Amino acid sequence: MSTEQEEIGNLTQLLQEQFPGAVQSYHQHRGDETVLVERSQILPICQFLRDDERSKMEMMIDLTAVDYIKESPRFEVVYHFKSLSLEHRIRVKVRVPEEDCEIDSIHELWLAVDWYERECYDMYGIIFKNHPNLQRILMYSQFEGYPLRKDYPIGRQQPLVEMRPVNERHDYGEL
Amino acid sequence: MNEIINIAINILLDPFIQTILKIVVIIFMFVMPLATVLTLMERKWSAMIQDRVGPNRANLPFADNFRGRGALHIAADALKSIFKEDFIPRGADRFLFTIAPYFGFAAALSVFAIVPFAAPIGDFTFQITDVKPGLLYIFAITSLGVYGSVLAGASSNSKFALLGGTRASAQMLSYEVFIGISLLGIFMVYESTQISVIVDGQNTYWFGNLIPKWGIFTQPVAFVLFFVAMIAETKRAPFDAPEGESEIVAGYFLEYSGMRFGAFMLAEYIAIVGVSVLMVTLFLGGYHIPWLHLWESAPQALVTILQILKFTLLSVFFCWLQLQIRWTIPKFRFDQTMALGWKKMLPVAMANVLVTAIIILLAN
Amino acid sequence: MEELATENKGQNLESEMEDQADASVMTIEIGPAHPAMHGIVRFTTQIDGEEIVDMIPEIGYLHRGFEKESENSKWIQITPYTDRLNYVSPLLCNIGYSMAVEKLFGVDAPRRAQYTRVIMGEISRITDHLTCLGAAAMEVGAFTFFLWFIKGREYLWELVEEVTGARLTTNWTRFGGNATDIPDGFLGELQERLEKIKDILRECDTLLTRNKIFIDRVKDVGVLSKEDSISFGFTGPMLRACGIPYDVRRSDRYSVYDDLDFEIPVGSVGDCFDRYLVRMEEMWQSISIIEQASDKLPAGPIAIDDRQLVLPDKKQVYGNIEGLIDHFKLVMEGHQAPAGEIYMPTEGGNGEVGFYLVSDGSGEPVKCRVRPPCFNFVSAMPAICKGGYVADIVPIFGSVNMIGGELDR
Amino acid sequence: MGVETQFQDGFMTTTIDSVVNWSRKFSLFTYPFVTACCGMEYMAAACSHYDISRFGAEIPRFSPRQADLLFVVGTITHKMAPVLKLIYEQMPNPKWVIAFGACASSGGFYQNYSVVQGIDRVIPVDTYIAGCPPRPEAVLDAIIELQNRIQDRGPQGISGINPNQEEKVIPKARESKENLLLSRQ
Repeated sequence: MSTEQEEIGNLTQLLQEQFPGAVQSYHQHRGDETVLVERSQILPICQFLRDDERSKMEMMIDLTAVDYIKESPRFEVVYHFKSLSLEHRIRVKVRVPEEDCEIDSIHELWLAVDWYERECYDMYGIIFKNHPNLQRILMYSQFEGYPLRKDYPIGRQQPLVEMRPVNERHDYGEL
Repeated sequence: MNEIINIAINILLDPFIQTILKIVVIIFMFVMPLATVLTLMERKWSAMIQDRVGPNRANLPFADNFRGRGALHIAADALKSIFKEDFIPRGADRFLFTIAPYFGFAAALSVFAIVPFAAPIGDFTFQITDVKPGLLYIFAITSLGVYGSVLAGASSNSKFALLGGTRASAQMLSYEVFIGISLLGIFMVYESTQISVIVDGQNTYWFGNLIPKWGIFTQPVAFVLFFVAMIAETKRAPFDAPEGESEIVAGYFLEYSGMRFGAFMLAEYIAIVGVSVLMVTLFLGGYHIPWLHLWESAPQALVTILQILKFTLLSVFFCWLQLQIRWTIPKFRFDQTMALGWKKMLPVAMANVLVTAIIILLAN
Repeated sequence: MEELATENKGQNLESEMEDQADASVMTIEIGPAHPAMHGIVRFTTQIDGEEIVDMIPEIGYLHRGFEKESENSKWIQITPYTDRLNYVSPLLCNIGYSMAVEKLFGVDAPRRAQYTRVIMGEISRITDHLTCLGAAAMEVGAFTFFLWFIKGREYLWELVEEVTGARLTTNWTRFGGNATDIPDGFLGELQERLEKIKDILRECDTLLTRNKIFIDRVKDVGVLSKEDSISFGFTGPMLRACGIPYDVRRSDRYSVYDDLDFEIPVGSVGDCFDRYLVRMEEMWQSISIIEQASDKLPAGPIAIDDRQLVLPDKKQVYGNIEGLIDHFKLVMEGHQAPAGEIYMPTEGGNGEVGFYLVSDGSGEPVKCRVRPPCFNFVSAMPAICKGGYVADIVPIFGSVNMIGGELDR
Repeated sequence: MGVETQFQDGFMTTTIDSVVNWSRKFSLFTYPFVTACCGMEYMAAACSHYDISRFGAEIPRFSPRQADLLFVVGTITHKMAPVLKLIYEQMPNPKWVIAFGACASSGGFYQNYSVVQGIDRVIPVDTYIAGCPPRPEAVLDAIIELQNRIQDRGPQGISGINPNQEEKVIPKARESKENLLLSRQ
């Protein structure tokens, strides 16, 4: 990881030139070009990545978040972009603190973003500002809490219908 | 003793009693058995097409586990439907909901009233009634079948059923038009709407005794059109958009359970038999066996039996053909069904009428 | 049936829609318990007569918490969960996940393992397309076609069972190799089965591809423009049907696909018929890939010799203290993945299946995310369906090949 | 339904009962509530190789009103549970339920916030099929098992018309799983 970390990728360089100070760190672990950028700059950076001739990211591949519960800022929103014409990828990451859990929505740039942001909100509670329809998508609206946060216990269920008691569940009949 | 026999004969000669007996015999000896066997045939034949075995496990435990290659599944289905809870959904119109299934049922059965099964012997006809309007009666009756679907869809208090009902009404009403127009040629060729006249007209020959004047030879285009239109009228695949299993679940009979659902199913199979019977009657010479009139010394009883046999066999063939079509091709989208009718079948049917008229004029 | 869904007042969609609704528009709930929805998607659809005015998809009915379970499991314990992501082609997800972890470790599986992975993966791709096309055809009424395809799938599953021990949920790959090698005589049998599949494909081709009714149902139905498809993040057959030859097997050159010669079929318009043709052609290409790979299959081990990754031989475990310790440590502590994060894209049955793994150096993943191709397709359903007929939902949804496990995870 | 409730037990009624039950067991119209992976094996069981139709159970009726047998195929999540319950309630009596596969029977290996730990927490179940997913042979076995049950007990099955029947005290074995789930909180 050490040597890879120090190499700077073409796109990273491009971003550093275009948005001085916005790139907080970068690495190329196992060949995946990665940049960690400033939270406020995410919308212009994504716009640039999509429109610039040298990056041409036509496709938003994936959007998710990671919960580093012991670190601060706690959350990291991760974007994966892919350029079909230039055949390269980039991973853009943004740190989001727990107390101010907001980030600009980039739904205007790619049509796919809409649902991915909703899912991210559903699972982590990260609010995407200006998103047109930020509602739960995988869980039901009555669900409380954000299941993929590390402090949500895996076994805590919130049933919608009354659960039949365990002891009346089986009739072994003629056994 | 003789008096009793005389009274019995007198009763039997009474036309009213005769008609009742004919109805009973035709429905219970011909239509119902064929329709019920069709339900099994459908399952077995589709299984054969699809490389499967099909139902074969229903057995009679007291009779040496007799299975009859799955024939008993018919009995199981029927009996189960009777004992299934009869459910009327909340908000449904109870009266219409209850009577709707029997409209289609009655309409499907009424077709058999004017179909002759064999040549008349003296005054006795093998036909329940030979009304003058003949085919017009069939048009009237098949329209009645629409009510079954529409009322079922409208009274169920379910949106999918309503969609199915509207689709069914649109489809059946438009295809009635094509049924009518495709048969105009038949009227012209045989110069009557009465079934017995049409059937007898098919017993004449071209070129001496070479080719019988069957409907299929005199009106080949009408044969195809009528068959297609009738399949659409019975709402069978590929025209099963009203009950389109994949988009509106079960269509107009979505909310029906138990015996009422069974009535819809049975009506469908009776309608299949009805289509087959009409095809044979109108286009394949009815009960007439071609060139049989050359054998002048034929005994009357044998001829009648042969005629009934020919009629039945050809009907079964058409039933089979409909099953084969059902399991081979995909189904139309609803608007395509309508487009096929109005944009393709209507012009062809009109042209057919025109050409027929011109040929008849020239021939005379 | 629409009662079913209204019961679950998910996102207050109904009230929202009712506000906009005018008199001629009817709102129907298609799904989740609907024959054409494969059980788990709900479309709140507004229709004007037979035409679709608006549509709101609602997913999540099969959200089984893949990511949460992964974060609470060891690396190797995640493999069975990946089987159940895309349950129509489980091996492709298996392989994708194992390759992702191998990328995280910085190792490569041996050549033989790679080749067998390619063979099994392509078998899986064929079963995926067979199921997809069969189900799609069934929903437009060609039931016989469906049963014939499932018959073909059955031939292949029996092969899969011979190698992996399971028909569907295989759990076959390991980090740095595979659990089992292919058995003796497998290649011969594979060839026989492929011939049968070819017969079925030819038969169905004559039955369906030039069938007027089928073409009417699918041609020019469900068209989405090239630009929108890209923006929606379409991958796999859906994108290729639009005419864009994007295939992860080619563009990212993973595994041994570089040594193999295959074409990427593309469509022209991007309608349901193109998707059907693309999938049909892909099956032929997969057959050709399998044939080439079995010809080139090298001898050698099926797993790398690295005690950090691969369980030792049972002989070693029972006869040798070092083997026993290695075994114990791997089983009890799990694989000690180095810290770091990687994204590994692979070509699944539906498109790009990518695994994004984050490790902090302990035995358990911090994050194991799978990039679901179906997610994008379903999010694009309103855009595709608007203006079409209600009956068009069926072939469109069939051609999308939505797989619940992958969509909701 | 009908006969069973209207007469006292006697030779006639038991004979009629057994005939009616015979018809029920060979005419199982199924409602496949397919959600997940097990659906693939359900397909396999329904298709040519294994052919569930031999038992008279091949006709899938996607309207619950017309179905006798509810096949719950695959994982049921908490989001899906109300739908499942509604479908079950929409089915007319007599009705039977088969839990198809590990997830439907017990939640399988998904013990987390979103998965119902067995559909018997939501609706009564007659027959459970083990396996993840079960092989088609297991499905056929379950159908035969259910048919025997219908012949012997008629609609008085667990999910049949008489839910108030005497229920036996249940072994405590399954509780351990609940405890496990609690411990994961």
